[in-house]
Amino acid sequence: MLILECPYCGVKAEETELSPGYEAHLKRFGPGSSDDEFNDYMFARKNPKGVHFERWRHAYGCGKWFLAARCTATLEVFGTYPAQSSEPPADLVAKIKAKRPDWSGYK
Amino acid sequence: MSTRLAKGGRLIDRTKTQGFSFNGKRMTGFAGDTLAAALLANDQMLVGRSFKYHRPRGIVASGAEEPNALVNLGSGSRLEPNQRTTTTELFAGLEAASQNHWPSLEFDVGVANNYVARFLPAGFYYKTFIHPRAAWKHVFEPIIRQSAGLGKAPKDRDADRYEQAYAFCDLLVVGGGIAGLQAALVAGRSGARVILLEQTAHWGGRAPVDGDVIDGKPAEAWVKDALQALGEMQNVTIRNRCKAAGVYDHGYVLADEKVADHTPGDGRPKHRLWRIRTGRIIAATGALERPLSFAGNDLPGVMLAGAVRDYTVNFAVSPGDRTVVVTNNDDAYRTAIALKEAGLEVPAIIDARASVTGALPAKARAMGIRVEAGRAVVKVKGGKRVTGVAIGLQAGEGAVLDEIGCDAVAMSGGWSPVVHLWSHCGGKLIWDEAQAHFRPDPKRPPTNHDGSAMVTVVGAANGALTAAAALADVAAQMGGEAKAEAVEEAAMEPVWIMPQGAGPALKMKMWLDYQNDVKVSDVQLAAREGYTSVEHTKRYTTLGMATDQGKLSNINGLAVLAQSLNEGIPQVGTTTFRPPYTPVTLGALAGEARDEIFQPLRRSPIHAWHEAQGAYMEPVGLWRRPYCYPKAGESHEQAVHREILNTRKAVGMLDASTLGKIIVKGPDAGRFLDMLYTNVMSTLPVGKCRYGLMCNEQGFLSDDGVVVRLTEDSWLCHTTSGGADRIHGWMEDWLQCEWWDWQVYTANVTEQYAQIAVAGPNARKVLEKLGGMDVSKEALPFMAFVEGHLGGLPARVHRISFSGELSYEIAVPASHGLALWQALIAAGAEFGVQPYGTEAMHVMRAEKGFIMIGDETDGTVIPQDLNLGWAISKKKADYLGKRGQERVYLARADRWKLAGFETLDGSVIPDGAYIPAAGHNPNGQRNTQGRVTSTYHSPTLGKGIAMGLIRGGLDRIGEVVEFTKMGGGTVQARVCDPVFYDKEGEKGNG
Amino acid sequence: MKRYSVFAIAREAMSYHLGWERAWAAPQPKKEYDAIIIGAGGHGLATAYYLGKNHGIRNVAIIEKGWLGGGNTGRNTTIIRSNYLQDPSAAIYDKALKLYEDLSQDLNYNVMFSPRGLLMLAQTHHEVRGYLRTVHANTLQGVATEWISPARVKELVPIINIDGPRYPILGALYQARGGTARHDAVAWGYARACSAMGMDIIQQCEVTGVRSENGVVKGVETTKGYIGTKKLGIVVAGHSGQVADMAGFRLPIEAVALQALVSEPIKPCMDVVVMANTVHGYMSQSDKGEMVIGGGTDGFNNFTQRGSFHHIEETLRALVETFPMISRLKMLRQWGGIVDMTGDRSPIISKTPLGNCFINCGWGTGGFKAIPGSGWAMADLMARGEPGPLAADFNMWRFREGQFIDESVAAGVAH
Amino acid sequence: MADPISALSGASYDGFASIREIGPLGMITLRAKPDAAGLAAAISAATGCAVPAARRVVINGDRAAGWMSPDEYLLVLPYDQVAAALAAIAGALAGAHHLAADVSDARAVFRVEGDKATQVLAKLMPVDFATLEPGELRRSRAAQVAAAVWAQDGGFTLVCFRSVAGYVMGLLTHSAMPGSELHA
Repeated sequence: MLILECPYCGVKAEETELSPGYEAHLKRFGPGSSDDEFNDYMFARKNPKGVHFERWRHAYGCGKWFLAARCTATLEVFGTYPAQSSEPPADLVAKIKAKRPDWSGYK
Repeated sequence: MSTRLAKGGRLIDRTKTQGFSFNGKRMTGFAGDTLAAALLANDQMLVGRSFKYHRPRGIVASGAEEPNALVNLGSGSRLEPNQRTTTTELFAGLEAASQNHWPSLEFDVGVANNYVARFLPAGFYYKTFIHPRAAWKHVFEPIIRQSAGLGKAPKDRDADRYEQAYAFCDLLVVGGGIAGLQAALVAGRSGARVILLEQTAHWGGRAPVDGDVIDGKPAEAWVKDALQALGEMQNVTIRNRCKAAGVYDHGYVLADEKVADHTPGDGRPKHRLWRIRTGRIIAATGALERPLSFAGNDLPGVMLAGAVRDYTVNFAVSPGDRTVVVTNNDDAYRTAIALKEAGLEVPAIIDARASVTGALPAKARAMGIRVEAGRAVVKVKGGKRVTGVAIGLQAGEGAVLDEIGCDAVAMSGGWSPVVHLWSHCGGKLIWDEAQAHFRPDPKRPPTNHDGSAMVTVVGAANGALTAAAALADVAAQMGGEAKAEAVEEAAMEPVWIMPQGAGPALKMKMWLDYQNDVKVSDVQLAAREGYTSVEHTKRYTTLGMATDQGKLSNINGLAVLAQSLNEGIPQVGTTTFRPPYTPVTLGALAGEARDEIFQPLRRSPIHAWHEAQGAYMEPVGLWRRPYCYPKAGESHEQAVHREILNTRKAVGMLDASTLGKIIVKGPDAGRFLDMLYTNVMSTLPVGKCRYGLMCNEQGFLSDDGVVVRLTEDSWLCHTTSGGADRIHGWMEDWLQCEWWDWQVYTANVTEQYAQIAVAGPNARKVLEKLGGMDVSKEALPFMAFVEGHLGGLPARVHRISFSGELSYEIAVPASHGLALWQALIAAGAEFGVQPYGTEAMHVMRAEKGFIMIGDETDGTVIPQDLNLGWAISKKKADYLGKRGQERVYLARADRWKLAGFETLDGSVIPDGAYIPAAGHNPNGQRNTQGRVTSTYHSPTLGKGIAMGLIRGGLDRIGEVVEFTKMGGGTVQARVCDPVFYDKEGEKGNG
Repeated sequence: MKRYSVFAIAREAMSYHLGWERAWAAPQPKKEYDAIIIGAGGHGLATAYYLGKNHGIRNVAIIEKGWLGGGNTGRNTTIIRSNYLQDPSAAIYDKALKLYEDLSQDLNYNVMFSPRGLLMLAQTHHEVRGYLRTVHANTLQGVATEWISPARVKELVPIINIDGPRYPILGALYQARGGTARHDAVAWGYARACSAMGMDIIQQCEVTGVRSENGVVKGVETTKGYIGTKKLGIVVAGHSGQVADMAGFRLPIEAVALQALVSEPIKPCMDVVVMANTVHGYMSQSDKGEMVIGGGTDGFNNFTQRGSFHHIEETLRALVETFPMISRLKMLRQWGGIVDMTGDRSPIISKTPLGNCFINCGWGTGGFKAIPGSGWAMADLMARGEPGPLAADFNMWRFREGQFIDESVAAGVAH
Repeated sequence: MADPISALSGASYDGFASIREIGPLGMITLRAKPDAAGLAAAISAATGCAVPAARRVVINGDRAAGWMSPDEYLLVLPYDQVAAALAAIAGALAGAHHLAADVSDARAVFRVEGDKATQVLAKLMPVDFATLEPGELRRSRAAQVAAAVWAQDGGFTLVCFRSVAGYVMGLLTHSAMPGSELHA
């Protein structure tokens, strides 16, 4: 029963107020892309046992999508940030690296 | 015999007697009794039968760990199977009945299993009942099923109600013993928000029973003061009869409050499930005593030493007149002393330790109790109750040196911390050699959302077993100063088998799991056969899988397994602790969600009218819509046909309020809709309507509806009834996460409007009668809309048609929906207006060849499959789903495509029917070439009509194909144009 | 291997059961095998068993990180059925069902397969049409299912609340051959049979790397050292992505938690298995008398084997509404497993970009019922190097081509 | 024109707290960024309130302005003044990207009143009411549906969708039954 803090309204929302949206920072491939690009966009998922970046919507609250860095093995949440980000904020990345020195990074 | 003592009993009120019954026998107890205490007070030693061998079972414990004394409590709509007598508070009129026997508790034919027990070792069923194949299902399994199970299956709907509640705190202290009270005091004084829970009705735990002295006061007085102090703190909430059942991630704790278990029928909720979110959990959950494994340790009258003490001190109940105490530790001496002080006899204390020193043994000896050191109980004598014990050397193999007559045995194999709450979210344990138990490893706690430790364990639950140690532990971990007087105790010695050299015959009589009948010999068999992982052993023998979930048996079983494998106990490890700590009533987990409030039922503004008319309603998502409006004597089918014919000939009305309505507005709204829909919406003129399709990124059709251009920069998108929230979410997803620089706002206004379709040749007349708006063909042509007032109500009227008839869809504010509906009914009376339901709508749209999301589509269909290429823009570089549709399999020419079907005999093609093709595939399955998607009897055409998908689609018009029929055979149908009615579209355009 | 029978039990009883031999050996790994299976769950063990039985490949090791049968094989709700809509699914699940029917005799180990009947309730008109479609499809697939009336549902399940009120039961899709089996026994039975064929089951041995040369697999690095192999099968539901990573490819899979629970045991009150998909819950009664209950998955990646509790509550709301008499029963134990979810919720049995390396994963919430069929098809793929008809459609490249095997289309949930 | 009918026509229940469905109330959903030119004027024109800060509701007699999300406000006003307010908003925000829609009929509004009103809501909403600040508008869930709640006039105002008004009334009634108080 996760708690994630919505970066828009500041509510520490419990999981039942949120809807999950799986992997964050996917780049969309539309017409003109190769079969591989489109396949990877749609299906190839990171699914790490460890630090993961993912989408959540504060569905029962302010309705905004946001992104979270969370460990899938311990459920520790390192931070949340707005969905209008093309990659994780640098301070969050630094915080995760400090906590998880073995982490191979966001890419 | 077990009986009520004349004096004492700190928890009972002798002025209040309470009558109850057990197996129909009238008995009495006192207010404050548990059912178990009252049964013992009435000399009811035999209370049930074990699971496998149906051996007689008596009360063994005094709390939640009880494996034996489970009863069917209550009857009828209040029957509750497997109720623990040890945690059931007695109330006047309580009815209990013992379980798992036939015909009676005293005489149970199932006990036959006991006499052939040697042929039924652990896992015997895996090795037999194999041949003949049919015998398992028809012979063996039914017998096993019938003899398994415990309590009676209730038959009735639960008469009680339940509720749930949320609570929040910084610290949740679980356990109302002295450690928990002290932890709550310390935390409360710090100003933190604290909740303190105690599972029983009483505070103080074991300390008052054990006669501890805290801060110079008797424990009882200290507890009273602590409660008062806590009660005065505004930041502390205390709650008894409330059990923390499970710890979940991020500080979420489920707690089950037994609000009215002891006052059934008083109108209060039976249970309240608390959903607590806490910063940290302080588990002061105490410890549970372990049995000792000696032959016959399962006979009624053999009890845990601590339980014997509880019954004597708390309830003034003596389990026996002559109680032999058997132990490997000093604590059990307290039981002997308490019994002696109550005026009862303790013929001997059998202590497995070779050397017995220490204050408590000295006191026992001083009271004249015989202490036998280095001795073991070789065997308990008796049948349905204890008659004596045979004594031998603990170091020996079971030679009997002496026999002692007794009617009860109090045993203690040491104490195991209750580490469940620590372990539910992955807290790890370490093995404490000195006390022979697992306790929390503070270095490996369960972690919280921020990675910090989520649970702190204090007191006996942390291995600090005495009052003095427990309070010192609280002080060390949390601060505070309470101190208990230390009573010196000598070290315990682990004893896993008694006597240690016992042979196989004795081991087959040493019970580990009382309820499931798992013995020392069974665990050894599992080890011998290679089921050496502790999980394998558990599952193979069923050790710890009974309703007590191994609270008494797990450590003993684990130790036997470790010995068998010649490994250390920590190497063998434990099984996983899973919630709940003790079982939670399913009704409490379902909470308030029953009957009317089982799920939200969405009602349109006209819902009550439909119900008043006797409409037959169908669920559509969470909505309830009229399927049809049967008149007296009409079947549903007849009603549907009447409604269709009336609409086609006169005029019908449909409550379409459930249709999704989403406003999309902004400078980039047109561009956005062009990405969302397969066709172009940016070019739609203001005042016009256009049908549109939406696909997911895979390319599959997900929703459809009419889009309305409201103003230069705003559109209104209609979605399917089930689709409004989903599509609104879909729009926001793209706007927020992909095209966040586009200037577009959306608003889901589905419920703002009641929407009513008026369809049929007389539709215009009805609207004209209402008046207020020019609805002529010229002023309001097909696929246009106007805003204004209709019949005095603010309305937006669309000329759109899903029935193929001349049709208006009128949207008014929901508050006026019923008024509009009634005005239309009144105005339409002279034109023959009748309401129609969803089924008539379905048939009429099928007659017109219109697709229905969910019928023609199923998540694998693309618009091209449905001949909807006309609604897919070829000019657009991109739309959601376009790239997906370019994939090999979706672009294939031989995909199944939409066509119409007419049966040759006029019958209706069965729902779900397939069109077989010649031959079989490599897996031996019949090849197929298509299937029906919508099939109805058309009252308009007087015959069966259908739409379906078929390889080749419309290219095969005129061909006759066969559809499968339920139960065999086929029905022949000719492929045709799917538009069956008004192909030229003259009616809708009229 | 000593055969199990009632006579063997009687014989051993005379000597206090001291004479039973190990059900499976505990060997040290050899230097090299003809085939290695990573994962000694039901699917991995069944793969090994049919490699030996059907293809004569017996120099096989099954390597297990923990204890055999300790993953999803030992933590599911034991439902077996084959009433799937899509042809490839129906084919492999029905193959599994047929093998289950004889599995106890085949393995000489009673897996307690109990074809007590399974029904899927239809509670909306839409669901009725979906299940009717399934019956038609099943008929052509040779899978016997039928559509039954509400009255017949009530007859089969007397404790059900047939009249709603919210979702009256309109009928059900019934598969009389469906049922349950004892989940642990399936793993144990296969393990014993594999061991008897001379295969090595190596428990407590974690694979840490996959070694290859020129795009062809050579062996695996493990916590018990390097082990060479001619062929490698990866059968590690829940951790497929991690092992695939070692082998150098990525899978269309996300790992999520699926939860289940049992009630305290009561006397028999429900023989058949009931699934109610409109309200999201399913329930059967075990031979011990426990009501075995399951529901939906979580919606986020999770390797903890713990799910979020609100799913349990949702399931129980649904089931208390459907079976009002369970309200006063108690939840005894709840648990979770990690399931692999693919892009179309159907499994993958496939060659991989690495030569002689094969993968079997993605069973989602439906793995237990498939075990024998999955092992059969995977063994065939590994032995011949090419998929047979059972596996062909489940290749891992189908997503790129858009050739989904989507079972959710008939409103059915792939439990 | 007939009078507008609220979802439950003013249903009420007296338990250990009192529950009343109120309305119809005028409500406008206004979507605009906080920096949209004319926003303050628009909100003021409709409600006489200042632009609410994040998660706050500003109350002005029978009018109010609530913050719903970073680019969404809920304006509450008398039912019959919505049309005029919409016109005023359109005027104030002319030229700025925004969306204003009448949602008066899409909502149901309840008042939960009495000393123990919080207890009724605590049974249904995963909200820590002890930390709910004065003037805070909390959007969350009431059992299985979306709801927004704020403290007002010694009780709470709860807003949900109109179609589930009966469900929410059922929840509130069940939760307020005498004898089921969470504490004294």
